[in-house]
Amino acid sequence: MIYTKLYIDQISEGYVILITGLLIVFSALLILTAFFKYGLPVLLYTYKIITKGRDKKIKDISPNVNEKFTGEIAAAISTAIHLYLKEQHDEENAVLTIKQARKLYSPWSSKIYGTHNNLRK
Amino acid sequence: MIYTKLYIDQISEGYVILITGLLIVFSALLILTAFFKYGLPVLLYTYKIITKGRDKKIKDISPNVNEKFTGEIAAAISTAIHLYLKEQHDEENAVLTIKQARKLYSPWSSKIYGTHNNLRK
Amino acid sequence: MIYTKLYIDQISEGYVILITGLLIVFSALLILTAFFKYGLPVLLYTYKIITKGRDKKIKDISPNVNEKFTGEIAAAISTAIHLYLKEQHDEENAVLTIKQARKLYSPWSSKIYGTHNNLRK
Amino acid sequence: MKKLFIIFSVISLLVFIRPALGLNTNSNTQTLSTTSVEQVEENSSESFIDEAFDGIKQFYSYTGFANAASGNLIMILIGIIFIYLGIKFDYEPLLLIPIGTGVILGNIPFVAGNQTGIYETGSVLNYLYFGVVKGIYPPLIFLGIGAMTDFSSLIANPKLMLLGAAAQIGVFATFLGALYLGFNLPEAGAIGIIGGADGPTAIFLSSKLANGINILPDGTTVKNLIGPIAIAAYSYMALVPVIQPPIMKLLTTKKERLIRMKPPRAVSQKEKMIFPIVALLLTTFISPSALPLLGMLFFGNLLKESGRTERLADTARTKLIDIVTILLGVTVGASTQADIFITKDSMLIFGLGAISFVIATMGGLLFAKFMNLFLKGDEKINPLIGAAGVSAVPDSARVVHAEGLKSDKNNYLLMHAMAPNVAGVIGSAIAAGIILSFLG
Amino acid sequence: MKKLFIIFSVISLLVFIRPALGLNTNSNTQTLSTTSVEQVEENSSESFIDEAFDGIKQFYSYTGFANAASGNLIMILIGIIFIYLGIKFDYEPLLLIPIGTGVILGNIPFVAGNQTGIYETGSVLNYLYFGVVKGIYPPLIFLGIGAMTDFSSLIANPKLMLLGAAAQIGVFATFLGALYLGFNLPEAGAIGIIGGADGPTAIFLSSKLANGINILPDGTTVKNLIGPIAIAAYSYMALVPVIQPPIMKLLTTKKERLIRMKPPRAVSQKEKMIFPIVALLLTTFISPSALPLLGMLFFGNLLKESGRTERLADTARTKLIDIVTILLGVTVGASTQADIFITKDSMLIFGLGAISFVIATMGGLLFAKFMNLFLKGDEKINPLIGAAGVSAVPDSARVVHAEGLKSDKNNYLLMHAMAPNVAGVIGSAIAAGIILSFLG
Amino acid sequence: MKKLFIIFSVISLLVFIRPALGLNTNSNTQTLSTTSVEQVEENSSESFIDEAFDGIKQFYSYTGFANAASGNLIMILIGIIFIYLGIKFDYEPLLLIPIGTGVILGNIPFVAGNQTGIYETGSVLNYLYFGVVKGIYPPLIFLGIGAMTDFSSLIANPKLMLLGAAAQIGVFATFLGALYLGFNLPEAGAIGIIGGADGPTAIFLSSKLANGINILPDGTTVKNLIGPIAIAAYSYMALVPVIQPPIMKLLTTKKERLIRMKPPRAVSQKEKMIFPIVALLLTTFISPSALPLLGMLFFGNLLKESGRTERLADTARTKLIDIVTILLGVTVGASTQADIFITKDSMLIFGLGAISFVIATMGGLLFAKFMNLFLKGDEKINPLIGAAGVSAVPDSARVVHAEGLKSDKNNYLLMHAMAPNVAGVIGSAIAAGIILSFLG
Ligand code: NA
Ligand code: NA
Ligand code: NA
Repeated sequence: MIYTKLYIDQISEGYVILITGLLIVFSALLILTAFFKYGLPVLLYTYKIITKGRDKKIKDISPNVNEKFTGEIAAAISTAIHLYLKEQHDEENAVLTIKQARKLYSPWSSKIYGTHNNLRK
Repeated sequence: MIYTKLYIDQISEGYVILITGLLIVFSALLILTAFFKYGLPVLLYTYKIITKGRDKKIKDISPNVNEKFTGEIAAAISTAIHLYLKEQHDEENAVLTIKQARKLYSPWSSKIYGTHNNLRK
Repeated sequence: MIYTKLYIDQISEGYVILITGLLIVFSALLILTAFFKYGLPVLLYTYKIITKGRDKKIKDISPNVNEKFTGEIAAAISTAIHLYLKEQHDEENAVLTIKQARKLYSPWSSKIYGTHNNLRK
Repeated sequence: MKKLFIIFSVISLLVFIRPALGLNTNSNTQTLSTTSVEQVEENSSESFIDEAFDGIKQFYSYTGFANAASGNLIMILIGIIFIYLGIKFDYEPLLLIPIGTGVILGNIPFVAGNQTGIYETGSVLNYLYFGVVKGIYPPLIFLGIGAMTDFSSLIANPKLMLLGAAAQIGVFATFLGALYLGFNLPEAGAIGIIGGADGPTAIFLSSKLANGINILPDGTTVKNLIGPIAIAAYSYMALVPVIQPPIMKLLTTKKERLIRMKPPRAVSQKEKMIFPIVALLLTTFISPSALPLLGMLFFGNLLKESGRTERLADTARTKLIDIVTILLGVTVGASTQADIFITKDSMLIFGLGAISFVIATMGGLLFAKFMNLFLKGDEKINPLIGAAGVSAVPDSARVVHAEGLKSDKNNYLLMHAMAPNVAGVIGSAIAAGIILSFLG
Repeated sequence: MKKLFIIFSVISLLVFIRPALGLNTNSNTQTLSTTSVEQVEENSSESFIDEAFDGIKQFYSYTGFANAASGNLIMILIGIIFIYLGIKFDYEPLLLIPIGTGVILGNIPFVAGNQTGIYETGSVLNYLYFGVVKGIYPPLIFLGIGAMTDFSSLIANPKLMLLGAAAQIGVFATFLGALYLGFNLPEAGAIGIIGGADGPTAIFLSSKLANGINILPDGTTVKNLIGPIAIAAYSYMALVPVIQPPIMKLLTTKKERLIRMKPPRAVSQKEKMIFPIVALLLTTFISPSALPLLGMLFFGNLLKESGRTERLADTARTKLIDIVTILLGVTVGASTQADIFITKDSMLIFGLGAISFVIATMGGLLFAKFMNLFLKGDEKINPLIGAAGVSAVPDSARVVHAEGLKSDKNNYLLMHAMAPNVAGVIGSAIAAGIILSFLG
Repeated sequence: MKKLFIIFSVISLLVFIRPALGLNTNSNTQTLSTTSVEQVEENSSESFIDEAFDGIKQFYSYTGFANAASGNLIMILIGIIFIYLGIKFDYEPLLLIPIGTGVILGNIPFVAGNQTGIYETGSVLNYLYFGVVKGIYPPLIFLGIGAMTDFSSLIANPKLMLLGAAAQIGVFATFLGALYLGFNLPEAGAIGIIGGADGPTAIFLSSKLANGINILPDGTTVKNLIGPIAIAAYSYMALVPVIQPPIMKLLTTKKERLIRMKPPRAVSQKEKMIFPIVALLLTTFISPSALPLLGMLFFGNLLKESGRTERLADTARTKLIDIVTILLGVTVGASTQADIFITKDSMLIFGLGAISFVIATMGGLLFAKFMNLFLKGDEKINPLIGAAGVSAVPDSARVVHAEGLKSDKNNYLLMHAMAPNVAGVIGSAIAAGIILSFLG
């Protein structure tokens, strides 16, 4: 009998969870819907007003930023390479480039000094 | 003396393992040999008879299947891209393509609707 | 008072660590400096004298060595491919090559036998 | 030189062919007196053949042939079928092939005690299984999924998110069904999530609720249902192309299937960047227990959309998720060790799983039709895309696309189906969190 | 077929809409007598609405809305700011975005006991945090750094190594400052290393000294300062472009800033191969406790320079370091759970951190000027590169480069700044080892 | 602004140069009364120089110079030689360079108790070593090997598999030799596997049998021989090009070396797909204890050949195996800490290792000649390829190829040598399983 009792409680609790759960899932996604339908535009508009004018950076985000590595040094190296090669690579290429570069020239050769001025970040 | 006894037992057990082991290794690889010399052809022949005719799929397996990702979503995206670009890429390319694609067009532009019919999987 | 006493000891020990630490860091990097300014040239010179003449290997190290994989088998495969394609790839390419290769020819076709002699490592 | 070699090698060869020849050179036994060696020789040469046979007999008792139970053979066959389906029909091969192989590995008969089986502590499989038991792999998979998911379709047409919610009916209905079949609450919760059609979510929830460790108020320990639940979830996900089409035909009219939806608007990069952050905050505030799943999902997506962390996103969506997929697949497969896996419970779970997929699909379809009551003109939804709400990304979206083409070979639903499809992922993660909060 | 489906689906739908309709078909309740079901029905249908409301009330108590503390909201805001800085101004995005997201994840309010929080044993975040607590991630990061670092500049101009040593003044000064503020020795040591401007080193040392586990001679347990220290270190590293320029202007004369250094000599492959081995031996002999850091750093570099192990070096510097970075970033971020993170100590640590960066920069600059007293002609150093000695690679080198260009748009200091920059990494690792030997 | 900075920086500088100057501004000691500070000052300034010297003395006692034992220096030298061999002669650099570096790391002298050494619980190296001690790394390596191995040669010419079996004579002979030298059964079994010429297999078996943990029936604990066995196995694998040629010349006639084998037949994709599954079943049924190795090996191969899981196979054969190789190599190397590594046992193991490679090679060669007795015409085998049966893939196959070319510069044996070569891998894994079943 205890089993049955327990069992009954379980079933009824089951129904509660079922209804509650569905309501919550729906409301959750409803809120999300609402936000992206109404909230977001407002947000973006206010943001635009605030950052009026000086909001170019976001646009010109490009893969090359990924060279800059957490872990730190890669960037400077690749940068150096770039300064030399006057172009952008993503991390992988940068590494390759370093390899080629090694063969082509001593990264320290004074050649490099001619190519900088127009490349300052 | 106990040590020696133990030692003696070890040596003799050693010989047993040596002989047994060699026998087993040989028989194991013999069985494998036998299977691939005689078993496999039979297997393949029976398989051919069973799946007679409708056995093209295996042949036309190509790297592109790998776009389809474990779970999940990558595929649909890449597929969409493919529908648009009318060609096959492997996962990496697909990703790249997405990047380019973003720049080229809004994936939602109705342009896409012209390019589908001849591409249905 | 005990706290203060402890505290005082800490401060004084702090100064000791400060001075000691700085001295050690400096000396450490000084030694390193010294080695690379004076030690290394000597080292390299002696090495040159010892290995006089038969010291080409280091120079002609090239990426292709990386095909050879710890784990062993890849190499033989790629090697085979190379023997066939008469050229060098890095691991990744090797893999790709294998893919293409599969389509192009059976790696076992006797064709391969014509292309070896001039390629022995 | 040559001589030296010959002598050297002959000696070392003699060491082990000696007994056969029966000769007595003990040139390399430094450690004991000749006498004792004599003993060795006799003792070993006389009874040698017998001992060798004993050895083989003894070894035979270790082999799979000696220990194979019918259950093992059945499971191995199932494993082979999984692999066959994956290769031949291309059903989710990246899941079925690792899982299938795992099923075979887990059912090779072995003698317990050699740290071989996945349930033996100290075995390699057991260590790799850790990531499943502790629910560590699923969030990492979600990280990768986030890094490869394009939520544009959802941002462009947010109302389609509700379809992802509707499909969760499958989760809760199955949960209730499991209760009726006598499972206790936590077990039922874990079983219910199969209806979410999301492998990682299913594994995550079952590892928290039905892990064979938790103790219930009434003192009993919950069953370990991770294996059956995971297998059921993944099997049915792979079978979506078989399960869904008939239901779609059944519940939609020709006319509905012909509805064309207007192309979604373009979405700005800025919106894409804001989406993961806002979605993360809203969903986890509502359902904090789903944090590991939703947190990682949107983290991955932020890495992808930030435009500054492409290299991290790339790693997350390629090598990292590949590694986790391999380990997850093979260990989940191996967890189906026959003696533990083949039980009435497993059968019930498979039954419930089938129902849950059906209900989820129906939920999505019917709710889409329901929404159409309130939508007019080109706002109307093609109810087929409701079926994509079950997630099982991206297969159900593809199925929808295919079904759409069957009715009108110029009606391309893939883009639209992606919205409920990814919403379904979010939906079941939230549902999992809710169930966990109630029963965890 | 169609019929079968309809019946089947209707039944399964009925299961869960039944209570609403209130009808009593218990067609699929095999396990109990009708009577008990009657009870269920009454018991569930009468009070059903109330119960549902209770359920929602109960669930609300689990949500973030119910449990949000002001602290959480503040931290979440900070997390968003981190992400914003990373994306908008490109300050170390590969650090700030994962950390920022982690800060959000760690501060989603949750009810304890569901294995959600990073400090709850058994939670996924807790397992991933293990690599931080045990100091396992930092050496792996260093492995990758080694595999991507080109030490040529250092080999070509060894004397610049001393600038890396000078900047360590920041470490020891901060250490002393922390003592004055009442931190005990190990805590002060861990705080001091912030002056090293090296995230991994800071995490490594604090995980050994200020981990909340070690017991002091006087019986007290050290505080767990890993979170604040790591956040401080990474924040200031990201802010180097803001912190350093004014100090540089302050401590150098226009004339000094114009100094041009002669291009470093070419470095042979053989020298590059020998460097990691010799540097490994010298530095670890002097400071053995720094072995995990320096050992892995130079191991990675050897993999890179050996020319035979490119594939290992490549993996170490790409996928491996990416994976570790993701896990490290998000867990370090999540460790800032408000109730544990927002303390007076954290504030003090941030204050000390700022000072330490200032002192370190000054140390480097002043020592460069000091060195110039002994150098003549084209040997002279441009003191700006002294500032790069703080490490914070490669940003401080870039800052130096930029500053140099401001004074003379044809003076390119990047190459030269790289030498003290990497020397700074080695320097702070050695310093960490020293502190660990004294206080570990 | 500028002023503020100067004041601020001067103050912070004063903090630590104060004692030297001896002045008493305690402007930033908030936490205590002037009096006590006075004390500090006196107490610290008077005896300051002495204390500093004590500090340095104390620190010196921590350095490697103070603790270097001759053993350490010897091992470091060996490590450098490993690296040199790897770079200069290209002997398995992907093994020797990580292991060599590991040997150096493991032998930097340190003061115990700072969690530095690989055998100190809590040290980073110790955590990474876990994968070796528990035998987790080897199966992952095998996964990658499987994903890069092309078994075509074996499928095309199955009888060559027997050569892989013959070479296992080396394993069992060495096992017996070890017994004669007084090692107990499990230790001898682990030592024997060196003859398998397979690093991962050797590590796997020794981690199960000779791990310093297992207790023998007679109560004694087995020795921890993982380090010596692994080093021996990898060293001799790297030296295969030195060890094998003389034996080949010794045991084959000029005429035999000239034998040309007919090109193997083409193998269909379907055969390649079936191979891993069947081989997995057969081998693991016979030798279940080898499941982790063989299971992963053939799993990897299935990922490669299925044609549906290329992305997983690619990850397994590149990044995953690279990561594991790095960790395995450096930790196995570091496990050679002099005080534990330099023992009579290690020397014996190296001796036995050499013998085992010789015997294995001989076994393969002689068995090839033996097979030729039964083969006629163009079926005949070039006995040289028998030497490839030792595995040590792919070097021994390359050595065979090279030797073949020496006798006939148009006889290309590489393809043919690959068959026994990979069979040797399978063979030693099976042998390992057998030994484990008997002695595990
Ligand atoms: Na779902
Ligand atoms: Na530093
Ligand atoms: Na072998």
